[in-house]
Amino acid sequence: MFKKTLNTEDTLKNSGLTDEEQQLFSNARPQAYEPYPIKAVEDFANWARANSLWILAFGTGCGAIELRPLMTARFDANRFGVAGRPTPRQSSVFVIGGYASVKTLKRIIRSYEQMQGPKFVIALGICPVNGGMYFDSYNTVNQFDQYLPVDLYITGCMPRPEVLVAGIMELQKKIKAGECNGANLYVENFDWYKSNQKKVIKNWDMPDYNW
Amino acid sequence: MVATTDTIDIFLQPLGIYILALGVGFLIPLVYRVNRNSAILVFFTALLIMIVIAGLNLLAIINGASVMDIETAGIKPPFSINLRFGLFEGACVLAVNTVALLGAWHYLPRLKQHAAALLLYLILVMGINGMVMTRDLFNLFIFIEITSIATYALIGMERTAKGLAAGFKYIMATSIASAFYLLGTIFIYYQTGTLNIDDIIANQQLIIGPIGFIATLFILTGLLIELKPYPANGWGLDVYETAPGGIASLISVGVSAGVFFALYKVLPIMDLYLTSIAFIGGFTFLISNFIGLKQENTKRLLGYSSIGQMGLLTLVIALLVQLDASAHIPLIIGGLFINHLFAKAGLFWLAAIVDRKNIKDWSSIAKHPSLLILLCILLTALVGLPPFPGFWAKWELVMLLASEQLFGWITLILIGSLLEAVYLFRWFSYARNVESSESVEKPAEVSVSFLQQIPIFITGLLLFAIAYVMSRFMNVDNQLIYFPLMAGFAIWLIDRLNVRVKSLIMLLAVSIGGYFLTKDLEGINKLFSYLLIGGGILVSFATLYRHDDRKGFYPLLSVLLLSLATLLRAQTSLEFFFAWELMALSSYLLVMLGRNKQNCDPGIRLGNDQKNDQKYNQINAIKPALIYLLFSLASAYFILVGFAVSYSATGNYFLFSLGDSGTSTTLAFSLLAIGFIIKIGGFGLHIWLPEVYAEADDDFTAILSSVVSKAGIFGLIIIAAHLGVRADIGLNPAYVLGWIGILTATFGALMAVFQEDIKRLVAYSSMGQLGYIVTGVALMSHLGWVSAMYMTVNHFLFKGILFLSVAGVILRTNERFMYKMGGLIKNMPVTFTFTMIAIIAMSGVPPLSGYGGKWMFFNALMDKGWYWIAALAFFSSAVAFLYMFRLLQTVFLGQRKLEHRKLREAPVILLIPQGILIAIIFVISAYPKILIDVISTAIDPWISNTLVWKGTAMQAHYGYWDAPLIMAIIAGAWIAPLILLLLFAKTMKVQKVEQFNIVYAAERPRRPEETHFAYNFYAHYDRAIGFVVRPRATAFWNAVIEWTHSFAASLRIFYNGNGQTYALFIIMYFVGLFLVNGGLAL
Amino acid sequence: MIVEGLGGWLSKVGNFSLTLLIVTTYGLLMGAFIERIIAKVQGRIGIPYRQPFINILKNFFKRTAISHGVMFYLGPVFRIAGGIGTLAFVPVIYGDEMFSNFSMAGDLFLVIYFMFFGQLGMALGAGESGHPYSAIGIARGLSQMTAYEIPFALAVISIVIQYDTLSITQIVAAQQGGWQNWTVVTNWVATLAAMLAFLGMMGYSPFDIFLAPQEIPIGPPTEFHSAYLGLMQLNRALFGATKLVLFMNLFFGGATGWVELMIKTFLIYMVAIVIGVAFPRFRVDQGIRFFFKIPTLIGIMSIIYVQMVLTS
Amino acid sequence: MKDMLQRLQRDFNISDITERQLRLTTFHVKKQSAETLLRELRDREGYTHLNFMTCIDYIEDDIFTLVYMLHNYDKKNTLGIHVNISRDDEAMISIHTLWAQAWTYQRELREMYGIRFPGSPRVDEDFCLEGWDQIPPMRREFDTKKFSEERFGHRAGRQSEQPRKHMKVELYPNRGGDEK
Repeated sequence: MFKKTLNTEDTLKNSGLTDEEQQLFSNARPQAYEPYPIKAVEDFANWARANSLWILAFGTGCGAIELRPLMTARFDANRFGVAGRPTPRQSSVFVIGGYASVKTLKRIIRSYEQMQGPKFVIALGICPVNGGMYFDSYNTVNQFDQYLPVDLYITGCMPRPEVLVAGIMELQKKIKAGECNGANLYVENFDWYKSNQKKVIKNWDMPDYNW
Repeated sequence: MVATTDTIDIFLQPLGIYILALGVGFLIPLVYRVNRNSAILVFFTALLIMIVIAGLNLLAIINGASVMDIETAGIKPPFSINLRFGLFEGACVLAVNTVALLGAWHYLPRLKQHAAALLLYLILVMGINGMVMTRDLFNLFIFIEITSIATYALIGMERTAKGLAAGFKYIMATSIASAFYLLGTIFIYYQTGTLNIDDIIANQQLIIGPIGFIATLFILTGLLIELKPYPANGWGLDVYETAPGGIASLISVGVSAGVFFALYKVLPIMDLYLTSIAFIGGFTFLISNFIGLKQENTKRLLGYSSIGQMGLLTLVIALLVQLDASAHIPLIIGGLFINHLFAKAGLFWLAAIVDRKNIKDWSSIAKHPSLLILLCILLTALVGLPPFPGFWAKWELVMLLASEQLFGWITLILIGSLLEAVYLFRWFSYARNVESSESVEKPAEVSVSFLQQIPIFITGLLLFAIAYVMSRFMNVDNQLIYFPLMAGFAIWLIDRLNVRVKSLIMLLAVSIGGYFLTKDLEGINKLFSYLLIGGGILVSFATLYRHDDRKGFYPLLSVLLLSLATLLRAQTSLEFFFAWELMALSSYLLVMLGRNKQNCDPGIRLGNDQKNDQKYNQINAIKPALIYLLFSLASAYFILVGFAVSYSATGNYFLFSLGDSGTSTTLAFSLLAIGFIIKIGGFGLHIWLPEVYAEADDDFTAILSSVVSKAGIFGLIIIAAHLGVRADIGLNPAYVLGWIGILTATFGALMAVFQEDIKRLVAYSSMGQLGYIVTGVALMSHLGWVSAMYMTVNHFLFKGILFLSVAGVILRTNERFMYKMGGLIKNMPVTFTFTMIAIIAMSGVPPLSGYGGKWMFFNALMDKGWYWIAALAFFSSAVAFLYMFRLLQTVFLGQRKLEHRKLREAPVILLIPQGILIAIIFVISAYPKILIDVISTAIDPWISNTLVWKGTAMQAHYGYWDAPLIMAIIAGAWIAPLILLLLFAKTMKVQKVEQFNIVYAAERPRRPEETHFAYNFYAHYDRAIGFVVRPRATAFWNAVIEWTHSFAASLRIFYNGNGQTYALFIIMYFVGLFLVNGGLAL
Repeated sequence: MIVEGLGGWLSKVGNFSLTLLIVTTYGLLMGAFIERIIAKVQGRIGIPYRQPFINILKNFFKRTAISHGVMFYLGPVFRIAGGIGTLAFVPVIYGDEMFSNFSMAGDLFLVIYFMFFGQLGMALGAGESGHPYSAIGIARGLSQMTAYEIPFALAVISIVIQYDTLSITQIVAAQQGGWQNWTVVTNWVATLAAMLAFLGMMGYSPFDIFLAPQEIPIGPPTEFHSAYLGLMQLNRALFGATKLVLFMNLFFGGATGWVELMIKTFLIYMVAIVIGVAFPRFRVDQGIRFFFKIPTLIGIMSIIYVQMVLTS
Repeated sequence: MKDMLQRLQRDFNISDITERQLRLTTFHVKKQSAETLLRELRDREGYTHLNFMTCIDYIEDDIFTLVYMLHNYDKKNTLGIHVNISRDDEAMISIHTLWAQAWTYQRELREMYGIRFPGSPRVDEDFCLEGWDQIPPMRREFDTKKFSEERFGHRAGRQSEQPRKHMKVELYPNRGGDEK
């Protein structure tokens, strides 16, 4: 699936930036992390991660409206350790709320890269899968997983919060099983992802990896 | 042979002066025709011989010869005219003749063009000599006329329309005055039948009734008019303005001296008018100095100063005669007179050779060090700063007046002196003002030959010499008080050496000198000697970081530091005051050496117009320096009066007897406290402080704040010790002092919060922190004083570090506005660390040294029951966090500017003193007992020790404090989580990122300037409570200045330049005097 | 001798570690409990009790992190050192040598001043991250702190006058012997002023603008994550609980056992919570002005009250 | 209203006056007199509020029709001013001098239709699309489907149904999608 289309030098070029700006951004490549050497520790860690899912409060599309009821009395995702977090540095789950326009995609990438691993992506709705009703739009991406690794899809247009809750529980299961390693996948196929991203984002004026 | 000696002896009698003047005078036109140069030679020889005659005779009198009465025409008085040559006459004649000689030298280029000019000059000098020496009323009239005519003729030599008009007004006015005088003489003669002054004095009971009244009034008016009293003096000012410098100086000092002496002679028959004379003198002194404020014409300004000084002399002589204190005449009148004579003459000559009409154009001498130094010396002398004669005279005068309880006059004299200092030093400020390159009208450089400066230089030397002689009479430790000046002079001699060499020599000299000066001190003085001298040298070491030449900096710095040492050593209030004034003067000059990037109007408007400053980037130390001097002088005058009050009660100058002031204690304490609080920058009187700290050189600001400000604290503790504890004054002044202190702390902190300029921020912070110390001193308890001293030491430590690190930051970034910096921690980690530690020490957060001070302070406040002050102290120390964080955040943290990415760490020379101070902070923090024991020992003689130690813990009535244990616990609490974090960091991949790698709401930062939150950092705080810190004090003082200037302007309405009006004023002046003295009742 | 002394200190450190553990755990549990109560009010179930622990664990189990520099790294360390130190200087259980911690090192004044330690260090750490929101949050937080410091200082002065001591242990001792001896009864004016200051101190609504979760993403800690955040969360529980213990000691008679401590601190905490859920947020200048008005007035009255009524 | 329209007809030669709804009237005006007309309406007639401005692409007639929607608060009615501009010379006078907020609309129209508004502030900056490198997407000659497939790709396995037909099948599987 992943074809290397960019060079794999150790440093990024940050070529979208001017010379002056290049010294203001880090140009280090992201690195993959190994599981803890002790299996029990890794399992325990995964259990903790699964039970403390902090969702980045970034409504990226129409599906963002489905995230709000999660915290209400009816759905109460707090029960599962889900909480909203306004800064990507502290979040562990990124819910792509439906369609992702090119302009938003740029911000999604930036925010995703600023999250600290392990981090998980839930793609909500049909649009991230194949464009959905926006399949022929001039500014909506059709296959979201070309640009960021997705750990879980919740399809539908629009999936109701119940489905979202079910999806979150599904994600927890996957995390506990140690199957969610999207962050590493992204790092390992970094060049492929980058070339895809740059193919659609034409004014790339941010660093190649947003630390 | 014997006959020759006799002849010489006879010739060298005072009468020789006249013979010489007349003889040579009429010889000169002859010689002039033959050879011009010989005429000049003859002229100078004559003047020189006059000096020799006066000098030899004066020496004889000082050595015990009797007063010489010279009879003329071989008949005894009263039937013939006689002259007297006593001590006063001799001194006066010698001084006048010296000035005349120097003036002739100065004025030679013009004088030598006419034989008549040489002749007139000699006649004029002779006339003055005559006025001084004659004892005959009518003869006196003749000499006055001779002088007037000669003066008029000399003025007329300048053939300008204005000059001629002025000359005409002069002759008109003096004629009217002479007419008055002559009428008076006639009436006196009518009543007493004699013209001899001694006879008249002996028979003054004959001068009675309306005729006697009118007679004396006429004589008085005639003489007073010649002294140019306000408002009948417009003609005199015109003369000063238009007459050439050589002549103006002679009129100002010579003629006035003669007339003044004449007045002195006839004073014994003026008993009736003494009060009037005093008022006239005082009024003239005050008003002239007021008007001087508005003056920009150099010579007219000097004229006002002259008239003012003569007014002061008139006032003082009348008071002295009234008080029957003629024993003080030599020191007070002599001192004031000589001071005025030489300084004013020198200034007139300087004004003449520089030849800049408007004082604003004097910046053309800014590059002439010799002229600047001369100007500075003469102005300093004229204002009465040490070591010049005026200083001693002023001291004596104030002490005398205080002991007679004449505080009204003291106030008048000091206000007048302050006003005079304002316009004189404003002039100096203009002269010091280096023009910027953009300035449109750049005044041409003056070219002055060395020869031209010699007369002025000689007057300067004479002033020093006379001052030294005077100080011999003042019962002070000469070697002690002159030591700083000597050292400064010595350093000045090597000022041309390499900056490194001379600075090291200076440091060495000050160390040795300071050591010997302070080695046998004890108690509080010893403690302060560590701070002021040791600390001063340590902080001064940092001045080495600059590579530029810094002419004048090191001599002045050595004077400053050593005057601090003499301040500590002072045994008497006079020595203390001398050292205090010397300190003020040297620090003023040092401030003035500060940055001068652009010229600005050094008018004395106050205030930090930050918006404007930013806009024009005006950085200029001249205006703040002037304000600094004024506040220093005001502070010194308060201290002077305070000492005087104490002296009036105790009768001696010793500091240790301050406590015996009895009922005057409260007044003395209050006055002295106000004086010191001005120096510390207390609430309401602080406005000078931020500007001075901001504009002085960065390294000198460190010295100012960490060292020099402690002198004020020292003074406060000294007076609190002597006056507060021993005399057990009531609680009230101390309580007020406590409030002033805490308000200073609160408002200093609040003001600091809203500053954009880093130096202003630190300056306000310094002021605020000193506020706690003032309150600590005001507590008058052992714990209070220990806390005050502890905080003093701490203030020295953290302010030294802060100002030096700020100096480093400014050096590297070349910026002062904090929002233009940011992120410097990456470039200057050491400076950041030092600053951070200093700030923690300042804030009072445990475990560093600030906590101890705050803890003791709070406990002492609670002990005393000053709860409201304690609450405010809490609040202000919380507010302090705001500006402390702002300093660190906006300068060192946040976003670094692109142009700052390549900056280097501050120079090592700046870091070394900071490092030493940091080490001391840590030692004191971990084990404060070593410091507190020293402090406690110093304080114990004054207040009984109340400290309780339990192991390492200190116990107070309320609380307890175990510094080493706290240090250990906090270290443990800090290290444990650090280890935890390091352990977990091992399990992560930690990436070091750059400054723009921040969460920015999914966008990216564009420019560091936009991303750095720094400008108007506490806008919300300003919105909430900013209204309490609107610069009210500044507005108030500006209003005072504005009002004073308008008042001064309104006083000038009498001077319309019209001769008729002036004549009318003179007549009306007489009528006024007549009415005021009860003429109608007769 | 030395060994004996060392042993004494070691046991003290051990005792303190135990206190630290209990207080931190209690603080975390109480946080969860409060969350659950709020959830119940809103008709939800709310987080499980273990949730705060899991959150902290998760943060420590993060595998990547970034660092903006040394000060950024040290910020959380300063923060939690402030929490631990503050607890160390507060005696937790009255009459129990084991849980009086290191209160012999300093008095109430030390505790109040040491509270700033963590804030200052944290502020510097956040500052180095270079994020403008951090600086804004800190500027707001510090300003608000100066404001609530006034009524708090007045209240503290009032009770110091009342009990004639700065020692927390003695202040607690003076309140023993029944609820009628508690400061809240004997000096209710000071308690009122202090509890108003307490609202600001706890950072709940209406005084939570410096955290402002939406506008300036959670304020100062915007850039902190993984283990840094873990430390800060630990501190939040620990420091919050310590503040509660301090208030309990000063105004509510202290505690002679852990159960009493938990009940009292919980009730004190509920004051902030109830007011927090009931009132909307103040803007920062409004908050500052609020503290300068009525709470300050009450504080002033408390001193007058002590002087006029209690000590006359 | 009628008077006003008549006057406008006389002064500005407006045409196609249509009363679309009770309080909505539209008419056409020539491109060169449009700005003067708008100014007249704003200053004299009380149409002080610019509701919006937009554009319709009549590719068949080779014109763009710009629509300015103005509202009068006193009369509570709305005017739609239609201005036809040629697709060959797709430029229009900027009206940001009349309504400051118009620059936003004009920037959008510039991006989406490529209509030029000389002098309008920031008109050439990106508005919604960042780094757009094709012909303006709202022009009807732009084939979005083709563009989308080229740039965003097409996920294999996607199949599009006609909704009505598909739902019939879904709802009534037994009857083969027949409602009856």
